[in-house]
Amino acid sequence: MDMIKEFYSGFSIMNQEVSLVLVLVFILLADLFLGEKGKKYLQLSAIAAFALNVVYGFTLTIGSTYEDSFAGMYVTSDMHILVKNILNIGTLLVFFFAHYWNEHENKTQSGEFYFLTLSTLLGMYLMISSGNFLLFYIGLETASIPMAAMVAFNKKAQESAEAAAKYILTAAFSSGVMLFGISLIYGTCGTLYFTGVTQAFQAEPLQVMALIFFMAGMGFKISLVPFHLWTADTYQGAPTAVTAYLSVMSKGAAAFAFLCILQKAFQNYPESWQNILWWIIVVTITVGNLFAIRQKNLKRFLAFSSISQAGYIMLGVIANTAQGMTATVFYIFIYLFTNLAAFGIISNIENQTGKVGMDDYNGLYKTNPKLAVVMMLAMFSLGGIPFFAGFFSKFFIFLAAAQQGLYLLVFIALLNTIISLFYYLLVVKAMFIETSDDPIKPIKSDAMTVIGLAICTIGMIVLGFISPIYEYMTSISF
Amino acid sequence: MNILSTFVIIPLVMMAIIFCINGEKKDLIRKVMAAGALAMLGTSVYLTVDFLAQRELGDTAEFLYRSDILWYETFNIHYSVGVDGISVAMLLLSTIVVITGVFASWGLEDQTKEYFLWFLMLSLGVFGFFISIDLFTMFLFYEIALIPMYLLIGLWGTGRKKYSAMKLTLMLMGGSAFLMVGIFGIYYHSSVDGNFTFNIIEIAQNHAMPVDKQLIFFPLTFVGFGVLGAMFPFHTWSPDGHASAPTAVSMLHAGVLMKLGGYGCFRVAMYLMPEAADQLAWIFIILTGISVVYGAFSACVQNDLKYINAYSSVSHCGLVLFALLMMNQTAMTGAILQMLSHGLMTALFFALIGMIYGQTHTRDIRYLGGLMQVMPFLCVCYVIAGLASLGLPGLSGFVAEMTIFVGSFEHEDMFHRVIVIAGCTSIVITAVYILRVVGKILFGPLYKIVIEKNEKEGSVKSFYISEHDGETHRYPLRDAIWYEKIATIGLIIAIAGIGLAPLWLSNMISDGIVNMLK
Amino acid sequence: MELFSANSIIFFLLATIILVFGVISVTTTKILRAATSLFFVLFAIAGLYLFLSYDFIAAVQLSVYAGGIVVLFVFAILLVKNLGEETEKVSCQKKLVGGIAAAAGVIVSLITIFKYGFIINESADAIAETVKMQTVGETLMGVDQYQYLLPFEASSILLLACIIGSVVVAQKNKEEKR
Amino acid sequence: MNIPVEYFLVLSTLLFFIGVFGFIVRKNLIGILMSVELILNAVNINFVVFNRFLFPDKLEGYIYGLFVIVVAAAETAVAIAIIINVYRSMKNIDVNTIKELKN
Amino acid sequence: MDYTILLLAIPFLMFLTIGLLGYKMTPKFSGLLGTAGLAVVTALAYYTAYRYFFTEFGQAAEGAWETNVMFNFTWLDLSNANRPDLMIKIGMLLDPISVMMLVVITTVSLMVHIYSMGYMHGEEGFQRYYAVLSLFTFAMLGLVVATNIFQMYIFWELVGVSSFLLISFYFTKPSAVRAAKKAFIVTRFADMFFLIGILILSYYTKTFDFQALTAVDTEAGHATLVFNTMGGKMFMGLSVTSIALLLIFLGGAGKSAMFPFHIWLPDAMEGPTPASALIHAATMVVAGVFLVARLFPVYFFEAPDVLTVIAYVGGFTSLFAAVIACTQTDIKRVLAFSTISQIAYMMVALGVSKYGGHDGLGFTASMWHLFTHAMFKATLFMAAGCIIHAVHSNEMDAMGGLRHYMKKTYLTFGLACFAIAGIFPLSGFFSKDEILVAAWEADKVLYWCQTFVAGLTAFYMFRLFFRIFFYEEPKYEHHTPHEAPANMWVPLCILSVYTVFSGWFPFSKWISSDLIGYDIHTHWPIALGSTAVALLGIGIAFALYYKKNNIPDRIANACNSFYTWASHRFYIDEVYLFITNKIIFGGICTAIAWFDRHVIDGFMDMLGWSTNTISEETKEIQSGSVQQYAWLFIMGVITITALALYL
Repeated sequence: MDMIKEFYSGFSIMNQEVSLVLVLVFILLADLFLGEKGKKYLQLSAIAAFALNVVYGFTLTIGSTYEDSFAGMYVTSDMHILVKNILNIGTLLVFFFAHYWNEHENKTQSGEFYFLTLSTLLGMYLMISSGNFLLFYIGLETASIPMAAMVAFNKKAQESAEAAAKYILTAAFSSGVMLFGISLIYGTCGTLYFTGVTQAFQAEPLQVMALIFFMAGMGFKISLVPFHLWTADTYQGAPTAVTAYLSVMSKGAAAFAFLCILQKAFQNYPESWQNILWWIIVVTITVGNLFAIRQKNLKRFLAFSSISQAGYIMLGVIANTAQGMTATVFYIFIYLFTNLAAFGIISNIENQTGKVGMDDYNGLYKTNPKLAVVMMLAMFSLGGIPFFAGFFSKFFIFLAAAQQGLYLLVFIALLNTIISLFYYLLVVKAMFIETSDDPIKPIKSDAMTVIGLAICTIGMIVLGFISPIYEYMTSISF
Repeated sequence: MNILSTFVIIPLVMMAIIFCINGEKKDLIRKVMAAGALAMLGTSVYLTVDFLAQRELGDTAEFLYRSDILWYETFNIHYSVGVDGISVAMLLLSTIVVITGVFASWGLEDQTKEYFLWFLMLSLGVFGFFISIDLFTMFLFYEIALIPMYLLIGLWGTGRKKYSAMKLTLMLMGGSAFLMVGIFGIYYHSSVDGNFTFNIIEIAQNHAMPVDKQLIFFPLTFVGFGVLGAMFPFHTWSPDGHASAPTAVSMLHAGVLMKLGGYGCFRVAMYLMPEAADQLAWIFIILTGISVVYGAFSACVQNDLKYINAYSSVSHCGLVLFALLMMNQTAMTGAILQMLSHGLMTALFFALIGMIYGQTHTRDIRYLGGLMQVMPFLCVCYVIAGLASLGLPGLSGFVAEMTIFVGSFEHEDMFHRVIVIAGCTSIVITAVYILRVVGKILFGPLYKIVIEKNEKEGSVKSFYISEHDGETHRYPLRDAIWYEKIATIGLIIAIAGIGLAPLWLSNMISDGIVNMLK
Repeated sequence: MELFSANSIIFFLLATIILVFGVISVTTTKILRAATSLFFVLFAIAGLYLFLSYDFIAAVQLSVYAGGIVVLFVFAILLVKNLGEETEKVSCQKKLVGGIAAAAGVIVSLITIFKYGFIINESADAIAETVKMQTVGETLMGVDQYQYLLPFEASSILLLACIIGSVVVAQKNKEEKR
Repeated sequence: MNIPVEYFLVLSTLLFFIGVFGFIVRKNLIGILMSVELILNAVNINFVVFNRFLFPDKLEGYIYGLFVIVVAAAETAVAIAIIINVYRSMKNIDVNTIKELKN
Repeated sequence: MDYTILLLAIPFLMFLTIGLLGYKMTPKFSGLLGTAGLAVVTALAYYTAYRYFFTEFGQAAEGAWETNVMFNFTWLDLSNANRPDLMIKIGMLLDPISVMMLVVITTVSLMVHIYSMGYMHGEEGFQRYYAVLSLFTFAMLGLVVATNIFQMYIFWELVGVSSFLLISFYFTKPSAVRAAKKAFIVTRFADMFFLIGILILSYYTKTFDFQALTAVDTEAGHATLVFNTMGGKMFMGLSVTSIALLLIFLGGAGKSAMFPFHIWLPDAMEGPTPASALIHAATMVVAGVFLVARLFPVYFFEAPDVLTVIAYVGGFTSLFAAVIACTQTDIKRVLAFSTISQIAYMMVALGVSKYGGHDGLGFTASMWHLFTHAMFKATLFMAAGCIIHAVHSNEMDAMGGLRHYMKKTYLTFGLACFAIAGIFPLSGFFSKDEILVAAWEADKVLYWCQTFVAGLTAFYMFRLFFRIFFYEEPKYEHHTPHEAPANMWVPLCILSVYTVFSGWFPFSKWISSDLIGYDIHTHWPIALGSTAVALLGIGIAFALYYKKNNIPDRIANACNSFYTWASHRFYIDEVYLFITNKIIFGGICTAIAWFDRHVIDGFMDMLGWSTNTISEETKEIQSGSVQQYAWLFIMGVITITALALYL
């Protein structure tokens, strides 16, 4: 008994993972036993179970220093917990927005939807908390392979299949590239534990090359240019709920994991990756913005927007400081509410009318004022307009980058915000200024969507003003 | 509670109230707006009086009514307010323009509620900017003030409104990109003991920013604000933006928002980085000097009334920055006076142009003539505005311009004095384009206007005849109605008030300048 | 090294097989032939593992890859009708572009690799020739450092999710069926 | 055992880029997937070789190789499912048929 | 501060009252109100003059005239650490010339107020007219009593604008609007030089104050402050003092219509005639003379070269204007050119004057001529107003033989003509005589020139006189001309009293360059000479214009091209028009506007356009082909590696 206890004591600090696994098991069982008739309760019970998990997550704390288990395989800290909680909130919001879709179009497979989503969430947890490249790799794959299946969920649409194919192929390819990098890191450092890599990493050419291969793999997840090309196609083709999930959770988790690894494993030679990241950021923001301008499909449009947002997130990573970490997490936090609000509305309208074109949104304010206003808030927040939360997160992340003297980078990023503002305003323009002969009919949103949008709206408006959140993040960042 | 915070709270409360009112009750909304704007005006008047009284009592602190709430401890960001004479003057200006703007847009029927909500947000940003002494909150309010412009112009504007709104917003945001980098630079290089601060006063007191850093960040900050201050060559948003904006928005934008630029240049760029300002002034003096003359010359050949006025604004606002860069008390006082003066008279101009345009549906001076005979009130007001603009003594423009010229000319350097002389030519050119408009559209014989006298009823009706789209339109013309009169008379009183008794104002302002120059 | 020692001959033989069949598998116009070549490659790699005296991983390689994945490929190819007979013709341009990328990659990587002096652990040969199954098992199931219980558990979730995912994706739309 | 580790690396690198080449030029989706397998196998060779020659006292690379095989299997399974799905909706698995989403 | 502030306050209040509330008043009431207000002001002005010249109030210790500052409050503070005293003050400075100007302004203004009651009767905008008249009076009074140069500039601008408003009184007439614009812009252009002059002056002296500026050290022969601060400073090879004072003179030249800024004045006759009488004949246009007189010590001691320039500009202008006056047919134009010519006379007088005692004769003469000219020119204009009122035309052709119809006008006009021609014993004789004496003493060329101009003046004035009142009577079709009503001819008569007698005032006792009175006496040889020339001019005019004949035409034909040039005012207007329209508007402004729209704005648009275009053109990168994505992916990795490691 004692042996078993000792054996499994490693799991004792993995509260969130364990509870999430419990939720997974619950959903699996519920899906199994509820049968056809009970299907409608399945969703509610899944959401409820997960909501419990979310609440539970907030009760956790372990202090601001690292804790590890499995002898360094798994690490955690308050920051990790917080990031997981943030991901939890996002996932819950996605569930709210996906509810209508699950009920109407994805009726038969809603249980699977929840299961797959949560298993990718678990993968993200592991990815974030890993202390070793192996666990990291497993986590990353857990977070991406089932996602491919989710992208293909919409079986009626060819687009969905195509998006899934592109996603899985690129994912496989990029994980191959990343593994090549990891293998070289192993070969040159002699270990795959981050702590060991820290000591062995000397910024030798081969090590830098390995690092670049590794960064390419991460770049795929975060969709940094030039590893981003799958993003738009997949986002466009995937069911909107999945797109929302991909664009926020997948990206946010990967960004945070990337930050942790860079700051942990490669901390001794930061300039070896900062110089590379500098260019990647410039290109990412610029290309994301330039490509977004021409988009007419809102999902595709948001895909490119999210690419450039990823570039902004990387500003906190390149800062390589505790402040940078705080800013990054805060940015992800705000970005979550903002982007999910946008996707919430898009999915709401798409579900009920099937329209996703920007021109379809012409005159939306006349017919659906509330949706239009929330969408506008989201656009402004994404564009970094005060007093919406996006302004604060952008300001802080720029501040973090500027602290390292990266003024030129910040300046380029800021110039890019002009372009980004341009296309965000295009959406606003469509909704408020343009008129349409065939506007979207007034929509009656379902309760779940309303709740989700309300949360997002409050988040967008209020979060910037509540400084304790940021203070808390500062206190737990490292 | 701090009196300054009311400037932020009143618009917020009003936004909340108006948000709750049904959009159909337009009259109620207007009344709420008028009441709120009046409250703001009252507050600012009270503030002015009280400020002067406190100064009278010998309170020599640089900023009065200080209040400070810690906001983001990590970055040492505070919600920190305080005013000196300059801010008080700007607040007074803003409230006057806001209330007249409310009256000028009284007749707006299309989406009144939304219009006023955005309008309030705009004024919120403006007020917040003027009371802030924390760079972060300042920047926050600055950006708050920018974005409503997009929708206000895009939705309620005229002409190429979508293009203009976008251009204006993007260019101003471009400016704020420069500005933001500048603010970061100030933040990170201005601390003595590693405690970074956004507080302007502390930064100024520390005076720890190395000159080589100043030389990098001063131009960024100055250009950042300069874009909003319509500095050549970043002014091109102004003609298009103003031409397309609805009346009250033009008023508020040219009257107040553009002042944010000048104020920011002064309060942030020059105040915090004096050495760089001193070393780099010549570049910007040349640029603003060009603005002054260039704007005036451009205005001479425009045909759209609003374009004329927009270019005139370029010229006048150029004078503001020009004088600021001269870095002496008199010139800077003049610059602030010019901000006030330009704010008021350009608001008046735009109000009048809006009122005329509302009836004739054209602003092209080639197609207007003899309006004095059909709308004497508006035209007399227009003449007064014109006279103020060309610097007639007794109206505000003269006070400001003369203070600027005398002050600027005191510069020890011959180069600067020669530029001042070049700048002086603008007063002639101003006269040219103002009189061109006055002579063409107000005076002179009737053009495209018919006056029909109905003998039976004894009534006189006049119409503007316009041909477009292959049809002949008859637009009835009338003189100003009550709310238009309130708006214009209010502004004229302010203009004449400054013009006739400028001493208290200039003392109040130079008081702030003296503190700064220390 | 001695060019004609037994070891090197085996190595070169395996390497040649791997590379030649690798090339065939990506260039052949017949998809089934490609699958066959792939099988040989995987087989040779398993041989390589054996050659390095890691027999367990060689076994896994054989069973999972050669036995599982390749079969899966073949099934898939056959499932997708007619594709077995179809030939693909790849345009020269595409080949050129791909070739450039591959060549550039090879050059850059190899230059970098050869710049790095790998130090072969002298004790490499001293360590037991084959890794014992028990060691592998303990490593997989242990909780200490260099033991991998957690990834092992995690991969079970991954596999479960993948199975469910594949089933969901591959099964025909239920509504369609009705 | 006296074969330099670089030889193995040459082998794995070549195999890796053969896989890359295949990924770029194959027209058939399944062919592309096969190329991915080549890439993963190249990586595996690396892991095993490094473990064997450089760090033989721990089984890190060895275990990593095992997990890569497992994950590759899972990945392939999902990928093939998706390809079948593509085939079902487009009656074709030519890579050129999945070019609808673009620009 | 005492009652004197009312001198400024009353007209200003009148302006506000009539201007703001005028539309509620009947025209008659507003006119009466304005007139009554001005009557009070006039009374105060006369009382002030009395007090100044005849009581101890104006007497300084050594028999000189006191300079009294009645009040002087700070209007705008321009001081700073370097210039603690630099303030714009509004005050009242009473010295002989300002007191004299008070009298001139109030007198003429009152007359015009009364006269206008009749002349403007029934005009639309009657109240507006009176409001602006009050504004003008206020501004003009403020100008002359200015304690500092900046106060003068302030009121200088104000008179300019009231002039603008009065010229454009008939604002529906395009020609009136054009004339008003022209007047304003030309004077504004000159004012700019004035301003720059002030700036330079104040930069060095650190004050605007007249008293400080004109403080003189006669021993050393310097204007102390100016000498100390500006003496010896050079800019581009010229003395800074000279530059500043020349610029200030240019300002004065603009207002006083000296060549080449004279072009606005003839056109300004588009305004109502009484306004022309007040502004464009008697008061405002002499502001430039007054300005130079005010700063005379500074000019004399510190920039004598500028004074010479002034003298020659004056001399040339007087000749030039007189020649043009001979060819004009519009009676108001003739009077306008005559005004230019006469003001130039005053300028000449100042230019040739020296400082102190009898040396300062030119100064005295200038002021004296200013006074007398104001009176007789106002008379002439108002009489012309009566005539125009009677015949409804400005053109000489519409007139002739009017002596039968308008006796009083005929008489007053005749008197004024004799006065301007300088015929003994009318006022013009004395003042003009002293000017010629001063010129004789200083510069013979100018003397001969001015004497010739005196003859020309006599000629063109009597040409006008004969042409109007004698000559051939045209057909008065609509109605026969009749005498103007009493409220028009009474002011005429009052002014003619001044015209006749003001020559006998002991001006040299009162007004002198150094504030110390002295005696003058008529210099008979010169007086006789000028009278002879004047009589010759009258004679020629009589010969040519008493009766209709063809001699004028023949003369005109004989010197055809010169006549054409003169009657077209030597095409100066056309030159200006060319410069403004073609060069400034057509060239500079259009070019700048084009530059702004197409280059600066075009650049901004280009940024947007190119961003969009790049966006569109890079579409192909996102081709939808997963293999291309992979290619870019791997190439990205390879490129980054290559760059990071081998660059």
